[in-house]
Amino acid sequence: MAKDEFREFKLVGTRPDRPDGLDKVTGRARYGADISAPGMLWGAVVRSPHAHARIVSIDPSKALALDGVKAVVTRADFPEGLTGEDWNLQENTIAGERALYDGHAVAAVAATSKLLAEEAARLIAVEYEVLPHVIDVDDAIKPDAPVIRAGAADASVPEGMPPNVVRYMDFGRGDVEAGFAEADLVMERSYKTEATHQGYIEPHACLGQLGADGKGEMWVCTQGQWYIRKMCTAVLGLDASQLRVTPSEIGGGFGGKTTIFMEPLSLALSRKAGGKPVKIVMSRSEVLRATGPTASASMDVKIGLKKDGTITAARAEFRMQGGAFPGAPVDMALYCCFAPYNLTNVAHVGYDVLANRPKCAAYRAPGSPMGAFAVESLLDEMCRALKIDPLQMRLKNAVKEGDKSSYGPRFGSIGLIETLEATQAHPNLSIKLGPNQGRGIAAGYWFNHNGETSVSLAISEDGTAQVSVGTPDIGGSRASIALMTAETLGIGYEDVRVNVVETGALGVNEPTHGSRATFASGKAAVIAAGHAIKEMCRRAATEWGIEPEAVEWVNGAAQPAGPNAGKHPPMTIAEIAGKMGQTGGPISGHHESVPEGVGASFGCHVVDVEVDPETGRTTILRYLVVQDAGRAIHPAYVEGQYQGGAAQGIGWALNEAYIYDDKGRLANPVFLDYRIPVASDLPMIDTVIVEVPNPGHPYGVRGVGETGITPPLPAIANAIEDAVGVRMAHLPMSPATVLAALKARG
Amino acid sequence: MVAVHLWSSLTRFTDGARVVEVEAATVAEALKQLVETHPGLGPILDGGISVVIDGEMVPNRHTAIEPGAEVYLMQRLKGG
Amino acid sequence: MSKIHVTTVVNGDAVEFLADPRETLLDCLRDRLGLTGSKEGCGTGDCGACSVRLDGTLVCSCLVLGVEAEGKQIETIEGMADGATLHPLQRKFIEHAALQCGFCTPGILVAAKALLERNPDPTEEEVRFWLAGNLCRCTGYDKIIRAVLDAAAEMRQEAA
Amino acid sequence: MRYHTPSTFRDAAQIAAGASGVTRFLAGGTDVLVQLRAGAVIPDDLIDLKKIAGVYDIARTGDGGWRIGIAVPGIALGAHEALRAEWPGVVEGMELVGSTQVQGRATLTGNLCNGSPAADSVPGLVAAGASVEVTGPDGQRTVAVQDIPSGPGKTSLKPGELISAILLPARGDHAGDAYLRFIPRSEMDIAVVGCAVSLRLDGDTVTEARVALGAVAPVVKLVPAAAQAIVGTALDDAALDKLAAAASAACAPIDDKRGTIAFRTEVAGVLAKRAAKIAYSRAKGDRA
Repeated sequence: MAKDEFREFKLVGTRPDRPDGLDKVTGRARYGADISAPGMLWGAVVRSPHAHARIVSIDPSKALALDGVKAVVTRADFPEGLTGEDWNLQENTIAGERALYDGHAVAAVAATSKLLAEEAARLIAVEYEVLPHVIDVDDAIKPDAPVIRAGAADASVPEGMPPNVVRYMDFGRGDVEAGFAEADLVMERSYKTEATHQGYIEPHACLGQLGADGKGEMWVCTQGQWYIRKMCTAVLGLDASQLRVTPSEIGGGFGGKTTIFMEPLSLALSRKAGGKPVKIVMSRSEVLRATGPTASASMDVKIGLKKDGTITAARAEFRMQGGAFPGAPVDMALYCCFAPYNLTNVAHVGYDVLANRPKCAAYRAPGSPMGAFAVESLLDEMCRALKIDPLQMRLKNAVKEGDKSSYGPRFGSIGLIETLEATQAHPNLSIKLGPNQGRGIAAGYWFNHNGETSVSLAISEDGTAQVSVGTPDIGGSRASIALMTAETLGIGYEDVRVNVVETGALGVNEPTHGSRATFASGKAAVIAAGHAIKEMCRRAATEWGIEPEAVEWVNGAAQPAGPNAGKHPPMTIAEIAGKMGQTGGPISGHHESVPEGVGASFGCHVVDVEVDPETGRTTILRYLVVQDAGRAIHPAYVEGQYQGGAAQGIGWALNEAYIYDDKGRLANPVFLDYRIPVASDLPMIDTVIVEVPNPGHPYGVRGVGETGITPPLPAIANAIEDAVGVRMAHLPMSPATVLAALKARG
Repeated sequence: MVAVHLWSSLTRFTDGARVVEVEAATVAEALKQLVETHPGLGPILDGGISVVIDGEMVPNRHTAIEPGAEVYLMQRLKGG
Repeated sequence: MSKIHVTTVVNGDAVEFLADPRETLLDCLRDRLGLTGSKEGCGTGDCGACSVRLDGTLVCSCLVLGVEAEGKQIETIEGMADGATLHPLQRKFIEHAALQCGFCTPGILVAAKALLERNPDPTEEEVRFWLAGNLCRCTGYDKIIRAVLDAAAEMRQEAA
Repeated sequence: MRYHTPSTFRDAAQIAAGASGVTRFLAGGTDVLVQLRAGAVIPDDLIDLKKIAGVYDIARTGDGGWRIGIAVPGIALGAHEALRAEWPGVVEGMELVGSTQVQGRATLTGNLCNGSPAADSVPGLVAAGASVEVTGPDGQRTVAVQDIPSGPGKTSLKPGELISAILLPARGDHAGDAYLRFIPRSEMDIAVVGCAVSLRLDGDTVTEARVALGAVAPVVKLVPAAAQAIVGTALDDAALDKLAAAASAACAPIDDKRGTIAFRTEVAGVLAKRAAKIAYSRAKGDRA
């Protein structure tokens, strides 16, 4: 299908009501905790109160003595011999010899009511021998730090590195020292960011059932039902195809629901309780203590800049802890941190370090916000020192199509320059600021991702269409996929129903992650619709007695392609569909692939703040997000992604952080003290959708979900310096830290 | 010949070479040859990597590599 | 533990259920009455996803015991539309794309309805502070605030 | 857990006095239910006070003060125009407790009995010179509000005793009060520091003052030295600086997840100044 076929759109780019809107404003939509089953039990999880402890014994006898308690599981109920990431997942699901962080699951119990299960969990006696722990990444990387797991380092780690370093990487090109020598100004700074949580409002919830025959079912809130299937069956030693996983509506994920936590426990409890379904719903405190925060980071950056704004060389060394397991996104942070800039001399070094914290999960552009905080902060400080306009500096160094990325490969079509130009043109930049007010700017980047994708489309008897996708709808992807499908088929938006289906209904799909749902499922749906169109053209051709190639599809109908094909009135999709039983049977299309043609997305944010010099409080006065969407299929939900990403970044910048006490226990596992932005913290968030179409997608889509969380961290730090002249190098920039910086400056 | 660009810390396994030339028509062949000539890369490649050809992330190991193409190995990418 | 018999009115319908005195009103609505539109996001009164009206007052149903519902009138998201006719707030939320995942939406709608009954012409700031106890992690609140203000304007016009 | 709904305070006191396990009184429930749900405190006996007559009333007392029922939620307190006109600082302290939803339930009495040094409604009551009526198995007594908290999460109430009303004194003329707190966000946080100031003027001169600080010591603290700093002044800059210094000097805070010693000490002074200015302008007749 030629791209140019779609220059004029009927539906793409419009803002219809989302298909699941009615269910979601009436309370009918069913989320993870909203389903119950006949004979259902409730599960509860016993969690370690220690950051690091040997599990001496687990005595469930008092719990099992209660009437209505049906099963208790421990690690002994799980198979041995797993390796690699399967072992990590199993160990994180339920602790083996040692509890590795505060909140690590140690046992689980199923009972006939929620209250009874909670009471039984309190009665399971666990004896611990407390071991030394380590929390901070700079402490964890010391040679004499408590060892989280000997032998966890992979082949990338050279001999002689500290014991908690489990992955090491360095890469780059050119000669950074020569580059620094060419610069008019070379600066080197260190930065830190604390761990934050995705903070989805819906706690993890699942309803699992598993029989002694190894066949099971699960209802669960997840970004990816196939990931749940693959991971649960790996952890439990089952055949993947025997577990059927149905995704509920999902109350936010942001990457945090791309993995498993208590799901295998519900299956193990169910099997032990004779196959009765077991529902487990996490409390908020369990969510914060035991599910995917992001990594915390300690970063050194050195940059050389000429007076004309040219970056001559750049070097980044990042250390990140992602909990007690390998997987901190230090690689992604390094790849993204210099990505907006066309560099000749660049070097990156990264360490993935273990600490006694929960296993980090993906969080919106994993790694990119931390790296951007360091690099974009330093660039701003240097522009200030050389009196260079920070936007001009970025334009001067901005990457464009064909440039080599900082991490190696060349960029395809990208829209950074267009994004920076749109930023420059925005009226917010000419608003005058008052005392103690400041403006900050920063750029951000995310690759975007494709992933295994399987979509099936079927034409119904009345000429409407249903599309089955495997990517749960978190932020309006049903609407965008329906728009693209309807546009392709030439039918109405309301004539398409997009269903997010269970694992039994399609081939394997990766989750809704990597900003891929509208790109990948959308592209597959368009290709599937093309197959259905081809078939419908064939049916019309047969009816008319002409060659299929002589039929074209226009406005939802088959018609002869030119005068030589004969005079036949167009045959509409409804007419073709109505007769499909007599013309060869059902009409459908499907597509399976890892779709190529991912388009990266750059963004640029501008924030105006006011800082109270007496209390250190930062108020966001104005916020602007400019980002390349390729093409916005449903602009309202593109704006929603921009605004939501900015809000999460603002929270990360100002007030969100994992706070541990001296025993390594999470001190703030409630929304009262894990401070995500509330409605009164934020202004309206202005958006500009830049559209540099992605040639790798039939409608030009780039993923838009993730980039937006990246620039706020440095943009706000830059605005604070502009307002009150202090440079904040450690997130969060809470009132106490800003006030302390103001006092220290005197 | 196809030039495969490695990240620097892999040079421990390639006698210091950041770019390794291989005779390969597909991604799978390129990876196989890399491990044959530099066995130390085996565990890294098995651990999961992303292959980028001329700026395009190529998940399919059967993808053909045109002569003269620029091939990069990167840590495995996904998202949140 | 012995359960207590509770008689109450939910969305205009008389209902009764047996509650363990430790159970919250939210648990009773969801697990005893099958009204799962009210959500639990925190269990500590910090997120507002469980917002309901108790004798007209906006409360977090996770901070009310089920047994306290005895003899009261309760309104939940399930009672917000008038049959098939959506409340203007519900329509405006769809129209303005004021929801992404939709999990916080029922609580926000119930809270916003209580606001507009008290104050039919709120400022942006008043809406933001009234809804400060309703956490949304997806939207950055922008479209939520716009939807509430637009619904208020429409309702004022209808009333005039 | 046994759930009780006594119809008099005397009955409530007797149930509590006769109970052997963990007992909790239920007024608004916004602390009790959180602790119950978290499994932190699961009472053996829960005594719901909301069926007692008069607990939702706000009534003028014979001496021109106010008697506030123990179940009056923040939203009702805030809606009481006459009370707000006389004691805006007390009312705004209560209104800062939690969200709109929490305001539908949370009460002055519960906020006080929870024993938190950061309780937003308590500094205003202390600055106002408020007292509480305490009912026990053996009768009633009146206690100054500042004597109720005895440490974080602790009160001076004896077993079987409970608060049966909050009592505010008569406001009198040319007087005003104000409460300010500092939180990291704009809403929904626990006070990092709180400060209430109540004062009376003769012309432009402050003749009486009470200053109370929250979240800077194990209990809400009345700071006479801070009051002394502004009595006899027209709240000029020198007096405000002295007030701030006295407020900061009275702080004995801790470092915790919500704030640091240095920050609390510094900001206590900042808030004292700002609250004093508001109270002063209210005493002058401004209704903001």
